[in-house]
Amino acid sequence: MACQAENNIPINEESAFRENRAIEWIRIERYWTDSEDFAESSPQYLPMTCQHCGNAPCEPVCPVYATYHTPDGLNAQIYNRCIGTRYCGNNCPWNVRYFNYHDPKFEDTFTNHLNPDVTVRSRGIMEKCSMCVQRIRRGVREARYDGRELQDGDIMPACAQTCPTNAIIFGDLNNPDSQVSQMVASDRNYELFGELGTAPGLTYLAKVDVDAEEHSEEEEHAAVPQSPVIWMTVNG
Amino acid sequence: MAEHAHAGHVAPEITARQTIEDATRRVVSTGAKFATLDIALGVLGAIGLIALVLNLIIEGTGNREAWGYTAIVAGYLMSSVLSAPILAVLLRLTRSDWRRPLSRIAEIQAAAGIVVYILYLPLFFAIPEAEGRFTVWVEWPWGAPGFFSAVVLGLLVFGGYALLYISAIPDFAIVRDRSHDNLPRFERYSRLARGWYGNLRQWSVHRAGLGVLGGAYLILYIWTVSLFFWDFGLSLVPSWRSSVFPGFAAMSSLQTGLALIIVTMYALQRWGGLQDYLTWDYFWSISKLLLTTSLLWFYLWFSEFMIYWYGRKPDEINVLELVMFDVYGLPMLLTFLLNFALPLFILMWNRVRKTIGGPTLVACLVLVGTFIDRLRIFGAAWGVENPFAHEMEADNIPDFLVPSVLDILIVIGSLAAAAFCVRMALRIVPLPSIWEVSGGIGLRVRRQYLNHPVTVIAKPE
Amino acid sequence: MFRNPYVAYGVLASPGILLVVGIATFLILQRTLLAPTAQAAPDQPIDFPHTVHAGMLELDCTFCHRAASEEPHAGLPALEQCMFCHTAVQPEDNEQIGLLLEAWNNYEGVEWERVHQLPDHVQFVHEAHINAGFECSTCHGDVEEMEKIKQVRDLRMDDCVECHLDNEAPIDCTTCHY
Amino acid sequence: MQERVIMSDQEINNELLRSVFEHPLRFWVGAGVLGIFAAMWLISLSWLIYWGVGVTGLNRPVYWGFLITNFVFWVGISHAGTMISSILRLTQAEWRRPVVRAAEVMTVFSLGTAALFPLIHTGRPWRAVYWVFPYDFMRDVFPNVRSPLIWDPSAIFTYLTGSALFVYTALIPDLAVIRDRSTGLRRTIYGALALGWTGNTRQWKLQGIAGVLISALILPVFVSVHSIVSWDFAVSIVPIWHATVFAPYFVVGAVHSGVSAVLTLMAGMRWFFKWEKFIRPEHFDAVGRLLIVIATVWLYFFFLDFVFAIAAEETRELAVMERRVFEWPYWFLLVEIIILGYLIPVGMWLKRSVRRNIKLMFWSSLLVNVAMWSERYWLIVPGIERKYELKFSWSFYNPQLVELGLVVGSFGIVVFLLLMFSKLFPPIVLWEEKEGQRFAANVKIGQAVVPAIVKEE
Repeated sequence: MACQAENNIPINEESAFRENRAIEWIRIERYWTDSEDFAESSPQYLPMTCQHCGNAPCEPVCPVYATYHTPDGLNAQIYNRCIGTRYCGNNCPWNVRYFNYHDPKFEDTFTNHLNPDVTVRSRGIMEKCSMCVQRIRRGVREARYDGRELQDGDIMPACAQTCPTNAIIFGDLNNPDSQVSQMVASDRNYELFGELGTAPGLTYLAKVDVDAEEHSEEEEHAAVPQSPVIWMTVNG
Repeated sequence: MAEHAHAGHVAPEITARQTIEDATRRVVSTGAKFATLDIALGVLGAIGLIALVLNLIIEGTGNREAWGYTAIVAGYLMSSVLSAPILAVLLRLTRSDWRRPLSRIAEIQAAAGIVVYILYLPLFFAIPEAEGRFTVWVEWPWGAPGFFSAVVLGLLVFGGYALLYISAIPDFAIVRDRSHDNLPRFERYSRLARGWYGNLRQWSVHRAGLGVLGGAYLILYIWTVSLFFWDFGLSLVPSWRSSVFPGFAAMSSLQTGLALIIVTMYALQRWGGLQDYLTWDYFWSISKLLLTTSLLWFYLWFSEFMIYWYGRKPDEINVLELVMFDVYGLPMLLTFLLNFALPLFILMWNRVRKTIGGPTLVACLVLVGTFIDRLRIFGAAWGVENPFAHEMEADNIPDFLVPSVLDILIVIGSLAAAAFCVRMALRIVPLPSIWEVSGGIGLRVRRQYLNHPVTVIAKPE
Repeated sequence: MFRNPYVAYGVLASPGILLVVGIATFLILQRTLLAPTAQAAPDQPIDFPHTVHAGMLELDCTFCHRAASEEPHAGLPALEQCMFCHTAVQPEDNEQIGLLLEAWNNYEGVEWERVHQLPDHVQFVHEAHINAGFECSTCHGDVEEMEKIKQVRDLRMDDCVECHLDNEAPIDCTTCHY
Repeated sequence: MQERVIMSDQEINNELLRSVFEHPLRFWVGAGVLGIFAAMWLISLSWLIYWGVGVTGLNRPVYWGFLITNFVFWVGISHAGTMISSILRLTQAEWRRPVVRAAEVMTVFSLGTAALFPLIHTGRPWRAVYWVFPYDFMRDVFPNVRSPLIWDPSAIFTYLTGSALFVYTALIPDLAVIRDRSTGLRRTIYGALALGWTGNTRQWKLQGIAGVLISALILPVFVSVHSIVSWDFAVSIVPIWHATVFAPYFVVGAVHSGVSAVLTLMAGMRWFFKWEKFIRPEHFDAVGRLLIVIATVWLYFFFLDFVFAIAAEETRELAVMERRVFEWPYWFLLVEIIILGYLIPVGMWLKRSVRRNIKLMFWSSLLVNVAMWSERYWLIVPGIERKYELKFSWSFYNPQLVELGLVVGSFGIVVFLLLMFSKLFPPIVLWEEKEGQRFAANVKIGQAVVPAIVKEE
């Protein structure tokens, strides 16, 4: 919801979900543990958003550079460049690229609530999590006006800001003292589809289960994600 | 079909009688012209056999690396001697006229099939089971991969001999009929000719038999090469799953088969007294095929390379490192030059194709290139420590497979043995194929077309 | 001239002519499809004279466009802000100020016509440029001399990019497009 | 056995130019019916562009569907032209003569149609100017040459230019014939197009050189086009698509469907224009034999692709394979592909009497193309429906009416264009036929009279 509001994502109607066309820059995937007895199976949640791969499969296939890698390490989508071949969407293992099949519809009362810093995407283009690049730009600018280095907490994407349990953490991986750098160094850290070699900028921490004996192994789908990613060049 | 005789070249008029004389001379004559060569080849072949047995005793079948070079030379011989008859089959199917003096040369290579089979036997025991490793056999319960390969390879070797034999029956009959002065030979060839009199029914059965057998051989060959290269090459390398690879192997084998034929043609027209039969236009025709296969070689190779290189998955990059860039980088480069780049740049000139030396040179290059290529493929595969892992790790890329002394002896011995088999077959089977060549002579007339004298070649349906 | 009578026909389709026609078509298309973004200066509901405010009175741009140095969008002043001065400054004979007062008294807004129309997908951040020390006139021209505001600068993407290159500003796509 | 009829040049001209100079009722009916199909295509297109890609059955992650399938299919069909004319010209196969132009023209039209489909598929085709033209107007942002989607238009436009040139070079002498037989404006136009052809020795020599040169030069392009189309899929990391066999497999598949389409076209032309004297059973026989080989190679690659997908035993590939083999409609398509694409037609072609039966050849070649269309669909769509293990986003694809309209309409478009072409230019090359007559001779060998053909070198 925070993401929808921050990034001018149109309201997904029921039909959008039915047709598998809903646009949700971050979605919570729900999986059930394998169990015969329904009562014993429990849901596992996996937040899924653009992984901002360092070596992204979507980037080289775009014929017009509508998606490319920024010097900050973001995987950016340039809406006005996009022509809608949708190849990037095919080539994304995480299925986190969304296509605007229709023009976005906002309730009348909503139109004045749109974020002026984010383009409203029209029909026919791809979009995806931008890691709230408008917030990053603003944070960088403000730090520059103050003449200081960026610190943890200067920039926070909408999802990380809203999450009540701090399950999503954002920060500068280049800074060894940042919270994310320390968490990435943890044993629990893993990449989703790491074997593809895409170097995701977003990694997950495996869940530490309290019933330690049964589930001491890392479970891929039982994960508390944290999203560090961004090694940031402050002069930007 | 008629062919416009080229200006400045007058095809030597050969009569059917002359063909019979030429083809049977080698079979009839008792004095061996190249006895020393034959003996040397035989001795080398025997040494190779001994080395093979020694290797079996010393290394056993447990150590796969020790059998790498056996796999290499088996794959190489399979690609060359067993693929050569394909040309005869193909040209017969398309009813090309220029096959006539060539088809026997192609078929006679299959005489060395037995060497491939002998080399295969230890591999049968050395190859790990299919279950648990990545292979086309997908958890097949038993017999895969060794047993099935043994069966199809056996069929193929047998098919090669059958093709050679059936195609030679009419010629055996001719030898038989000309051997009334020599009783043992007469009896031998009577048995071989199986009561051939050349009546219409025999001919139609012969034709149908050759057609069916040839088609079967072609399919069997593609299948066997695919299978052998799958099981003994590709699937031993973890995460090397290139679906075009069997196609590549088959294509590369055809290329090698052609090259082998060209080299044999050269030898026969230079030292074998067939200069009237194997004139430049046969080299010209076959070198076009060689050029085509070289281009296809590159195309299929590139199809594989492209996908791996662009896909950039780490396990694929590791495979590329192993078989193309790092460990077997130099063999890859040499193969690329010898099998594609040089053939292309030499054979793309029509004037080169119209010589005898040009195609022969390229054929030699291809023969060497393919050997290096087999070294790359099987060397990489048999040097892998753990084919049961499904992915290759970057720090686990095997080293170059260095041959031991026994390996070198096996390689040399097998090649010599193969050559020896062909030499022996040459003493029994008339060459060129009398019925095909003289049949061609019957379909040929000289005619005047506008202002040119042309040779008209009729094409029977 | 032509010994071959059919050559005359053939000339019609000669590559040279095709080339000339092709180039001409291309040039015409390039000119028409890629016209500058600058529009004719629109009429505003109230003729706001920048010549008076910015010229004679020498008011600073940010006096009215307050957000320019702090926010991405320079912003238009609210009517309230006009009324800072115009509660006092109310010359009788100026009907334009009369329009302003009318709107103010009726609790209506003034629907200003937008002059500098950047496409939606461009995020031009005013604060960054002002804080980097650029004058407003760099892009907006000498508004103090304009009776009616018009766009003076091309403001197409290559214009932005060239300026960024000249000033060693980033030209990464996400600088402006997000 | 050749059923050649000896004809004079005059007769050949008269017969073959009938399509240009006569307007039988058949023509108008044909044009009308095909026009309806073409109109259907236009309506579907307008519908799609007006309402956007939302009217298709695409979703996330099934981003490519019918339109891309159709693109691949038509690029495939376009491979016949070069296969027939360039390879057969270089190898001097005599039976090429009546089919070369029809095949080449089909190449041009089907390739043009194919090229439209990716553009339509984006939903906003006017924006393709960034994509297709490697020219940047002012922003210093050039297309991304690393993307297969940039190789695509380059290859397709090269191929299109090449084939158009190919058609045109071969057309020049025929245009001169039409020019000489017409008057007024028509004479002027054809005269301009004939580029001053008088048929002297030098012109014929140049024409011959041009033909051989373009044939040789277009061959690499021919192979590259469908390879590149296949790489659109194969270089991606979608499990089933990422296969090294794709390039040769697609090319052979393309030739399979393309040559079958030529067969269909030959039968159609023979029936529609009553050219029994030119398009004879012996030609069907030859194409049929060629097709057996092509189909078998195709099956081999099909098999390789199939087996390797299973052999990987990766959850990813198996998930897609499970859908492809066991789930509706893909299991049905798989069976259909094998039966209609190989077993039935090749089984029929093996018999010589079938190869010489024009009706049977017509229907069997149609079967092949039905199968080949399904094959492309079967290859492309399931892969993205079951992409990777994140089952949460697995999806399905329900093609909608508008996509069907575009697909069916595209057939109408291509055939309509072919018909229009035959109205303007002779669809069988006049001079090739005449040359064929010159080179044919009945030779007496021994006691038999054998039809023989003199070959050039």
